[in-house]
Amino acid sequence: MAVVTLHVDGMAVAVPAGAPLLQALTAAGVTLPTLCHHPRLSPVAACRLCLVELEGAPRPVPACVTAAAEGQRLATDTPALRQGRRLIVELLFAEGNHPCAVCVADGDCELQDAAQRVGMDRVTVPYRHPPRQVDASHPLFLLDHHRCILCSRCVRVCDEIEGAHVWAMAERGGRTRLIAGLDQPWGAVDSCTSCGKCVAVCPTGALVTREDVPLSPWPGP
Amino acid sequence: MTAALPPAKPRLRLATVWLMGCSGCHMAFLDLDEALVSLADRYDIVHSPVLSDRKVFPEGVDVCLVEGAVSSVDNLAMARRLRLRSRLVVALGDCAVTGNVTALRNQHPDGLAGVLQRCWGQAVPPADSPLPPLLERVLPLHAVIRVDLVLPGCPPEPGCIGRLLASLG
Amino acid sequence: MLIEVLHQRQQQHGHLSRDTLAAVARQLQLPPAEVYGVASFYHLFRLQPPTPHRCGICFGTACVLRGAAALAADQEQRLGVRRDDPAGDGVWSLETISCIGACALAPVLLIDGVPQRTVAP
Amino acid sequence: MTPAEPSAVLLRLCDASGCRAAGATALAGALAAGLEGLTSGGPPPRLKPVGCLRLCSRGPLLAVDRDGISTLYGGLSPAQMPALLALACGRGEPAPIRSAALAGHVVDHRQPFFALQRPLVLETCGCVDPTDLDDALAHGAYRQLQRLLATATPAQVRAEVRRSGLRGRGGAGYPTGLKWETVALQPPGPRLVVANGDEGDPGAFMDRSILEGDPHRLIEGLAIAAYAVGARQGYIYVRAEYPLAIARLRRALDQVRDRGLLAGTGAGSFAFTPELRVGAGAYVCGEETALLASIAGGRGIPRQRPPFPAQEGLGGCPTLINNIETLAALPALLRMGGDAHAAIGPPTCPGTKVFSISGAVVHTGLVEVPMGTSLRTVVLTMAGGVPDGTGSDGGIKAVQTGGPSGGCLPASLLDTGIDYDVLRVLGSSLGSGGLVVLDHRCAMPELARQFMAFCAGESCGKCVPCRAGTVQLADLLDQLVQGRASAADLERLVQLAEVVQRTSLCGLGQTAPNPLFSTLRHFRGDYLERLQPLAPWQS
Repeated sequence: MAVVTLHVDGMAVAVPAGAPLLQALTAAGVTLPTLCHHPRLSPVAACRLCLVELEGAPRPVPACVTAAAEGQRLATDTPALRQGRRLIVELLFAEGNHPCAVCVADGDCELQDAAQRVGMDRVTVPYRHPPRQVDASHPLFLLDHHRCILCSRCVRVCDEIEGAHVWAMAERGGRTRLIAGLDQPWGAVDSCTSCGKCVAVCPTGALVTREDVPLSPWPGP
Repeated sequence: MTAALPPAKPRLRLATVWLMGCSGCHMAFLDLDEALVSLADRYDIVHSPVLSDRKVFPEGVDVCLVEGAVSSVDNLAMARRLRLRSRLVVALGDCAVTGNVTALRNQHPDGLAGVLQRCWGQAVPPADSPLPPLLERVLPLHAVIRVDLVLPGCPPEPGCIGRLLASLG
Repeated sequence: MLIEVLHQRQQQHGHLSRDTLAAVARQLQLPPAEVYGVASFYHLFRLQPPTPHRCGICFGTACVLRGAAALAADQEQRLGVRRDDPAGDGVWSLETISCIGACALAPVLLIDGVPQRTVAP
Repeated sequence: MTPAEPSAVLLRLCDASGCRAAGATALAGALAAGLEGLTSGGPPPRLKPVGCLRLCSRGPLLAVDRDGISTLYGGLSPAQMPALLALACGRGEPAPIRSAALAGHVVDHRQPFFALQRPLVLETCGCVDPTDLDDALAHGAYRQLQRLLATATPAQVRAEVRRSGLRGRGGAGYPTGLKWETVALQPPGPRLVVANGDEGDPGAFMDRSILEGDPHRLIEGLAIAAYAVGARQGYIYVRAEYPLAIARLRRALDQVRDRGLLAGTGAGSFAFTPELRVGAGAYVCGEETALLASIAGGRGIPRQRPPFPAQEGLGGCPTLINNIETLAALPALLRMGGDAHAAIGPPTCPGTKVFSISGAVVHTGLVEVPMGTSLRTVVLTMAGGVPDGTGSDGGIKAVQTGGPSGGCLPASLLDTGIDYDVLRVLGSSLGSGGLVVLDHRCAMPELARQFMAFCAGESCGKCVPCRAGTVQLADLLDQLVQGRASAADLERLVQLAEVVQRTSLCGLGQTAPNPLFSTLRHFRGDYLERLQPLAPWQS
């Protein structure tokens, strides 16, 4: 295996050639907030929180999909990157409905963690407060669209690992939303195996285990 | 003996304001319990729904803690007034910082009219009722006035409020 | 092939109903969610039955400069429908469309897909 | 334009979308009926539907070729049919131009709008019947392809294109030859070529005109590209908003398939099968990776580059993606040779460029001029400036170039020679070639808001800054336009726009703030006059 040496914020680290830059960051002890990235899923570079500055590149590159190469010089904590990360997290908070105080994921939420990490003391863009829905049709799980940040981890885990293809993104732009089946209630989608992987990978409280039903007995597929 | 003492710091004028919120942040403030007494060494409480009887927001406030979001015309007027009369404004708690639960009504697809209909049905208060008219949207404090400090939490930890005031004093 | 098939089905049925989408998913052996995701992504796929008549207003730059917004507002009034509400009043609907490149005729108004020469109100 | 058959009178009727919308179809019907009813002897005049005759604002347009002289008429309706026929049959006035009934309809084709054009891409657009393969062949279609297949190796074709200095006409201005090399030099395996006809910039209709007027030129160009990079399969992606272009292209593809024109033996055996793919209404599909996703039948969602499509495209194969105009430039380029092409226009950006001119100008339409021609020449001399415009700048306030990813150049920069690099330095971009002329009634913040709303509506929704940021920017601009924003809000707006520009995944988000930035740079006053003072409780 070819190994390459690169510099992360001035620190030299060695990683396998072609490995994602995130691996180099880890080796250098740098952790950046990530929301769409999941180590077991294909990367999509959508949340733009892991952007780093790569010497010679015209614009910042996402560390989750950019391949490590010999001699690269990365900066992970410049004022421009900090400003970008903070605003992106603000945009997410403003885009959905995220009153942490009344969220089941409060204290166990990657979005909340990211906000703390980037020092978001307040959201400076106007909150949009979109009218969204809650899908409580599944016997075991709940989908609260208000808390969905459209990271697509659930779509990918269902496609790539479970193979049930329950989820997809529908529409586009600011109207993009997560759908189950043909835009059906989740509980009505037969291909769902109730495996719970989507719930496990959800970074926020959008997909959660229902607390009003006991986990057993197993209701059967 | 007296020469050894540091010069006495000037006492600070503290106000607390309750906009649209559940009063939980003020309860958290009161939960400072005996620590409130030591705060009294540093602060004069010049306006507060829980620790003062003064109805009019005074001039020359040093620190103003603001609980709640801005939901009504009165809230808005009060927010502007307190800003003009305070040196340091602190958004206290999630409603003031983010809108929080108070702002959930913004999600109604028909806006304020839909909210009133939902709450009051046929009995929507007439326009000339003495109730303060609601704003179309609930806003966090920093959306309407300049805010110097934020102390989030629902409610914030009493200890945090105490440390904040101690550090300012 | 999915987009071609969706075009075909829409031509046949006027729109893409849930049943149609389910049938397409079965036919092409694609996950229904993916089929819906694609159909809802593109502007020109209609997921609801179209009104018998449709009024389109081009929102290209030349049209906007020559009063497309006023034209749209005027048509909203005249037809009594909301812009980009596919249900319209049951007979007419009003949609804003992307530039069709007939900039010489700006502002362009299309009646049932046919560009009309028009003047801003 | 020389008539194809000097002996017979030829009526070339513009049958492109623009003229159709202006009533060309009714005129065509009337002319056809009139011709049928002709009783007099002599060779009957021939009515020929052709592609764009350029001056869309005078549509419907008809060119009458008689005795080696072409006369152009505009603003016609069936009422002029008898006079036109009389003229065509030689029974009118001796000089067609003096026909009283047509006096108001004569379009002087010696005026700068026509005289300054340098048609290469459009050399047969307007002459050739876009539905007739034989006519296209008579005008030289597929001759370069056949010549190259017989005499040149793919590497030689690539070298010629590299030497020509041709740069991609889609907007980025990337050197075409270099892109071809990148695809050709990938490890062995299948390659694909794609013609990008998802022309979505508002105010741009160059590609549509090429497809409607001369589809075989595009097919020939694509086939040449396929030969040069070693592809056997390709796609032509056309936006669904162009039904006429799609119909003509589909027909043209059937024709070449039936005749087996895209195959040959020579330096290497070659057989190429292009397929048509029709979009479904998504601006973002003009972005290369979104385009490929859409061709594959999925949502038009871009992905992070690298890898570039030239390395890993459709089905993982190296895929060459060129814009319609780029490909349509190839036949003429290869006929004249790379060096001759490189001698046209500025050395860094040679060749000709097709522009669609619209907005506040006298002459709306299509022009092809050498790169480096000044904006003044194009929008003032050729297009006539603002109607009733006065002053040395003809009443022009600015020229919008490059659509939602471009910007606005003020009248003070009218002497700028148009090319990719110069416009970029000035904070705009050439884009695909739409020029929208703005007069002094146009308020720049409103224009910026319009483009931002466009981008918000066309964002694919994948990456956060573009999905959520453009929506916020459009709202902030809305507030500003309505006079409800302060200087602090404007500062905030710029900050957010910078983040969207810097962090978005694809070109759509990265360039969405361009109209805002360029109008702020050149027309700051338009913004400042709308700001409201900061209230005392905000400061």
